[in-house]
Amino acid sequence: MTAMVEEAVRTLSYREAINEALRLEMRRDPTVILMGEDVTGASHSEDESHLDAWGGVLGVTKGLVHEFGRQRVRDTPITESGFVGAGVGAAATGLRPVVELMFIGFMGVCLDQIVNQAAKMRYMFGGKARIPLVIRTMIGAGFRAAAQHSDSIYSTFVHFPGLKVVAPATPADAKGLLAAAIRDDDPVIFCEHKLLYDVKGPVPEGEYVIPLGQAEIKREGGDVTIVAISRMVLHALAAAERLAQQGISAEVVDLRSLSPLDETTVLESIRKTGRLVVVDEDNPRCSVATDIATLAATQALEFLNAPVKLVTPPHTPVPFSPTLEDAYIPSPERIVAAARATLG
Amino acid sequence: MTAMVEEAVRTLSYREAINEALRLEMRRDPTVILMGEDVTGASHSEDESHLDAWGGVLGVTKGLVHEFGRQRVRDTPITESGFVGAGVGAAATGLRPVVELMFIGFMGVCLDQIVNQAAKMRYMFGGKARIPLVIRTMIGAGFRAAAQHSDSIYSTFVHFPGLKVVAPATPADAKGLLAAAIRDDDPVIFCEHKLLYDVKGPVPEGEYVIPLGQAEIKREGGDVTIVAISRMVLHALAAAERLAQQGISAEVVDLRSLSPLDETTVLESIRKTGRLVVVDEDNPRCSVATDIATLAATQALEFLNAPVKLVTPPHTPVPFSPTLEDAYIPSPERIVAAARATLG
Amino acid sequence: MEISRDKLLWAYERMRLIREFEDRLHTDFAAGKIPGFVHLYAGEEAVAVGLCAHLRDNDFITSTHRGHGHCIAKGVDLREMMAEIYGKATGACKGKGGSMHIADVNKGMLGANGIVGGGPPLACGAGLTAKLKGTDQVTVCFFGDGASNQGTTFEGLNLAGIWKLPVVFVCENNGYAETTSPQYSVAGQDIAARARGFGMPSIAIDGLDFFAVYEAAGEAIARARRGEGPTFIEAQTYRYYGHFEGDSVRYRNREEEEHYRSRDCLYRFRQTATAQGLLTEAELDAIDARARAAINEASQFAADSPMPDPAELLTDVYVDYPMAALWPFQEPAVPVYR
Amino acid sequence: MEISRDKLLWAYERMRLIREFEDRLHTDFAAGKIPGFVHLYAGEEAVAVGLCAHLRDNDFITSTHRGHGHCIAKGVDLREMMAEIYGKATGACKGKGGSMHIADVNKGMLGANGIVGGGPPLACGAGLTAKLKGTDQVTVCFFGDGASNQGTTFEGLNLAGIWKLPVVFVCENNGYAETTSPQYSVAGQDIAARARGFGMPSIAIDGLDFFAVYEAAGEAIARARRGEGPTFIEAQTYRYYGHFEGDSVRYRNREEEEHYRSRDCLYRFRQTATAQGLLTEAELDAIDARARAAINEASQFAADSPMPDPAELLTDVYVDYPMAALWPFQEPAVPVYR
Ligand SMILES: Cc1ncc(C[n+]2csc(CCOP(=O)(O)OP(=O)(O)O)c2C)c(N)n1
Ligand SMILES: Cc1ncc(C[n+]2csc(CCOP(=O)(O)OP(=O)(O)O)c2C)c(N)n1
Ligand SMILES: [Mg+2]
Ligand SMILES: [Mg+2]
Repeated sequence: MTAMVEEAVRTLSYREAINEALRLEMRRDPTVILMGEDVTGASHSEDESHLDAWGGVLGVTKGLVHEFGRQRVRDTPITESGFVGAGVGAAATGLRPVVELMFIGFMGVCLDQIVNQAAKMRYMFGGKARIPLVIRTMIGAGFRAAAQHSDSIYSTFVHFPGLKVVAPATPADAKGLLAAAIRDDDPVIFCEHKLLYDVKGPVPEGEYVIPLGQAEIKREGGDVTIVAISRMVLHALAAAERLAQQGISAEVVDLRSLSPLDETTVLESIRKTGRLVVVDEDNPRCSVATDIATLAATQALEFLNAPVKLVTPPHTPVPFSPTLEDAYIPSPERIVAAARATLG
Repeated sequence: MTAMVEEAVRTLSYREAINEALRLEMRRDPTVILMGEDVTGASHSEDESHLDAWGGVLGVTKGLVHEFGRQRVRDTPITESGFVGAGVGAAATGLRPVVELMFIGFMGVCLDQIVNQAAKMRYMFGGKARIPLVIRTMIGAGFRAAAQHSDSIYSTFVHFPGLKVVAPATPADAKGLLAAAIRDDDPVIFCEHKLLYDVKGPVPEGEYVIPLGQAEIKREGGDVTIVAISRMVLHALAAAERLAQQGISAEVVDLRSLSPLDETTVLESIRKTGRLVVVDEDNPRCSVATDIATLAATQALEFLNAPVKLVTPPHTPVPFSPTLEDAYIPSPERIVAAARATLG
Repeated sequence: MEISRDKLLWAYERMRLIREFEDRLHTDFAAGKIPGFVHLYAGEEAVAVGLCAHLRDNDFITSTHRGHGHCIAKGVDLREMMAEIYGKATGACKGKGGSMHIADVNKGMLGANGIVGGGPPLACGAGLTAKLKGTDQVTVCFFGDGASNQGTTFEGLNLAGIWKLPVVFVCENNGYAETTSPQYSVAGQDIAARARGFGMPSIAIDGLDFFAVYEAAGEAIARARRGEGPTFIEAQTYRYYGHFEGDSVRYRNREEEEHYRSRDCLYRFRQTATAQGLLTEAELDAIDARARAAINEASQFAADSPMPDPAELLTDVYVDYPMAALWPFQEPAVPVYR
Repeated sequence: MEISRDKLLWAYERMRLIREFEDRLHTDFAAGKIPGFVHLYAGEEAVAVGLCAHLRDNDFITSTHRGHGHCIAKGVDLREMMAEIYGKATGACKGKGGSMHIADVNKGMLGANGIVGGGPPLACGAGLTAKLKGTDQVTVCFFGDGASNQGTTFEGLNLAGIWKLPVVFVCENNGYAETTSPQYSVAGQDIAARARGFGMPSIAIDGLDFFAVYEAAGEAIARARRGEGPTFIEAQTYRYYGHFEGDSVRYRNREEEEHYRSRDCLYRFRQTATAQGLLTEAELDAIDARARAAINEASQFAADSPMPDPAELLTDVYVDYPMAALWPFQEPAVPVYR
């Protein structure tokens, strides 16, 4: 754990932590604006009681319009290419837009503006552009929201040079990383796990910034390294707890930043424990999980005492039915089994 | 080499081989149709001399309209979501559309119809749909076409369950795999490397089908396994030739099918040689290259005698200037160096 | 437009079934019995039924996240629908799709769709199939006022226009996309007029009036069947419940809701049909009772059905794919269910 | 609309520079000196120049794959442009972008764009910046007849409409998208009319007539500057060369080409300006000579410039990113150039 997290004095939910980061950054910098579908709600209405009718589909941006008004907290039509692209254009010309792409599974209706415009402009223009854009988006299964609203697919963004990708697991990380993302001069995809919104944790007051690109060891251990992302960090910690009861000391590395990747922290842990389990809720092929396994295979091979284990969902869409979805999501049990398997 | 390739009696270019596969499949099955921008050309004109004015931007579909007419070889407006989605809808209702997405880098303007509709329909519908759709698309750098027209990004499609992805390296494979893709009842992304169009090779006459999901050992060897994709197979073969002169026997595995992946062939080769180099022209993060390295780390670790080596482009967009682009593309030299490095 | 007694009875029954179905889900959701996002169609029944009244079994429809009404109007099995929404193995999609993805391709129902604007391109594809096969099948593409702003919708209009596809576009303008009114989101504020720019006939109609919908739909579908190309219908309607279940609906007023409820499509149908002596109160009451019983039965069927076997997780992804590749990088290949 | 002598001289010079620039590239491409896809703007000069004549340095434009004319009209340095197209280190984008991605954000030129329809959303963003910062900056969004069918274009029109953004949409209808005519691809066949459906003023003009463009542009840009929202202009024009260099142009007839060449925008400008006594032949001839010299000089500059250092491959991807992560999974971290 970092010293800063330990200093925390109060508890917020992940949702509240994100809301707080948005509020503080908007106060700090008048060029920060928010855009997305129903981020306030009822923008057509002059009836006061309708103001902030939603504050985001799951309430994350609630209250901000009262402080910053409808110009800066801006509802959009359902036209993701249009408003995500407008975010890119606004970022290129002097604003710092935070655009909400409601679910990451909607990337398909606006991907070009993200991967061909935002991500490539600086390079194509020989360094003569800055795109300080943040795209907030929900990831994750477990909401019984079926195949088109449950993807994690951040790997797709990680694949594209020019983007940064962040996926916090705790309220404190959510606050600190979102502040960093907003202040960053590159486009950042900020992935919020919808099943974490109600999870609480200590969050520092006031301005709090966690540099992008730093993994965090969420639990130290010496027998096996478990690298995890977003909600899977909680499953990894639960698994580590059970492993501890079985006399196995697992180290849990929370990647936090998927691009850039903190290779050093991951490699140091692998070199220490000699065993690697990767837990990722995203689709298994061409994923951050395979990146981590590749790090081990290319740069820590001689330290590995056992085959690497991946704990991921299957190569299937996310199913709707609770029994299927529960079997889909990597469970603490599967993590325990994988960790034990690396110990022979 | 497969026996079938050896039987070949004539030489075609990769472009001609693809054209022949399309022609034969369209003859064989009247439900096969082609759609895309300027796949014939000048569809507004009744002037005979304008017919087939282009036959595709690089001439791949040239001539087909003469045999099959403008209903089945259909020019589209520039509206990729519209016509790719129409391909999905047509596939779900009884046609076998072959849709051309001119460059894979245009996926961003139509990804939803591919990954959220075509790829997921069968699963979401509990198996009650078949989507026999082929999307032909151009990949690859080296054409001096800059960042938005030079992507390889097939990894993005591999990432999505429900899609199959194919990337042939030779004219014969192009013909055989395209025929298989068209006959397949699942959506298949067929990746054509634009720098291969003029490369010639033996191609069997008549109907010729290579099952999807089978890698091919393009050169046998015992010291190191080089896994490569599409044009990189040619670079790998060139490297193997040089390595042979240096007394190193390299085995070159052409994946051909990226999803499903032929794990068996890859693993057998790794287990035989104990050394692995992966050559991929796609972006390095979350890629097929990391999948192959992961295969080794998870299922052949005890056979590995040296760290796995990846030979990929950097994590940058594709640059325009020839000097930069040449430095970008994995070269035979880099493959040789990587293979030698695995031998210590 | 002429309408037979049988068709009238059918239409009223379908509308009533939809209403009962949705009301039941509303109650069940509130009771915590249904997981996920559930978008109810109650209030909009006249649109789906007025359109589908002209469709044959082998005609196609594309739908939206708010798809139950379209399914019922097109003849998808009620029990399978209910079971699907409950995530049961007996569901229309074996429990894999849920409320937002109910489909029955054999019935020409090409799927509810979780992606706003996902349907129009698909509808063009179904239209293309009919055109190239030389059949007279028609495709009806349902979508919302919110979806009318999505680029894919415009692309669909354009494709159908230039290729003269047998597609009828039906914009269900229920006044809201989540909380957002088309007054805010639609530049020009006239959805039907925008479609006219694509060179197709386009009208705005009272979507609460079954007879108005039936008439406009009849013309549009006949035109499509004759091979004369697409038509656009903006059906002005209203949804009674929130955007999805759980929505506290803080973006509209009680008066507005009451205004629309007082023009309820079922009520008006009854008024018109009985006033004109087309149907009797008794006949309609009998349908109401039958509908209620059908929904009870569907509900019971869903409740009694088993959950899917976890092994079903790995089926139906592809027609053909190596089993081991469905859970890659695992040793043994498929760790949990095999 | 009033136009000053200075503006007239400026406009003619810009148009001539574009023509000379493009003609030079045409020759150089044929000689094998230029790599890649090169789309020439020759023939369409009056559109870019007629619009940009009203723009200030801090106004914005978005452009297309056929972007040289827009760049020159907006004041991007000719030498840097030429060097960029040759892939030289001294290029506007250090050789990383090439013809399809020339940009100069400091000049308000937000980039040529390899994606058809890529520009309209970006233009809305630039418009939003101006609106929220309270400046009177205007953004002009250029795109083609082909792009007018892309969903992103419609989405841009809608956003600009509802938010009253200071954006002028300019559809350069040059009769073709590659080989495809809007007669085939545009449902309704009236691009300007489609835009009207989004509630904005929209006109079709003769894009070969500089004065017509100048006038329409002046009104539209003034309207945007006053905060009254977007305008749509369909400028009917023609491209002289193929879609890209190397295109054998088998999809149109010689007569058609000659018809348009006989209405050449530079020629007509000359006619009008001298007939009305606004400028003299001598003045115009001097500009022609100066333009030719400027292009010669730019060309020489490009020829003399060095290619980029291969190490440049790894710069300008991000403002800030760990160097080792730019070539991941390598040991040593960056194998070739470090
Ligand atoms: C591409 C996409 N963007 C956003 C959403 C989230 N969303 C679901 S329904 C909805 C509103 C749709 O409004 P409308 O089209 O009017 O249909 P209605 O809900 O009123 O029936 C939104 C924004 C989505 N599912 N897909
Ligand atoms: C999204 C996308 N689809 C297709 C292409 C290929 N393409 C490049 S230019 C072009 C034609 C564009 O036509 P138009 O918009 O009329 O512009 P013009 O070339 O006539 O200036 C096409 C199809 C592309 N670059 N991007
Ligand atoms: Mg609505
Ligand atoms: Mg054009």
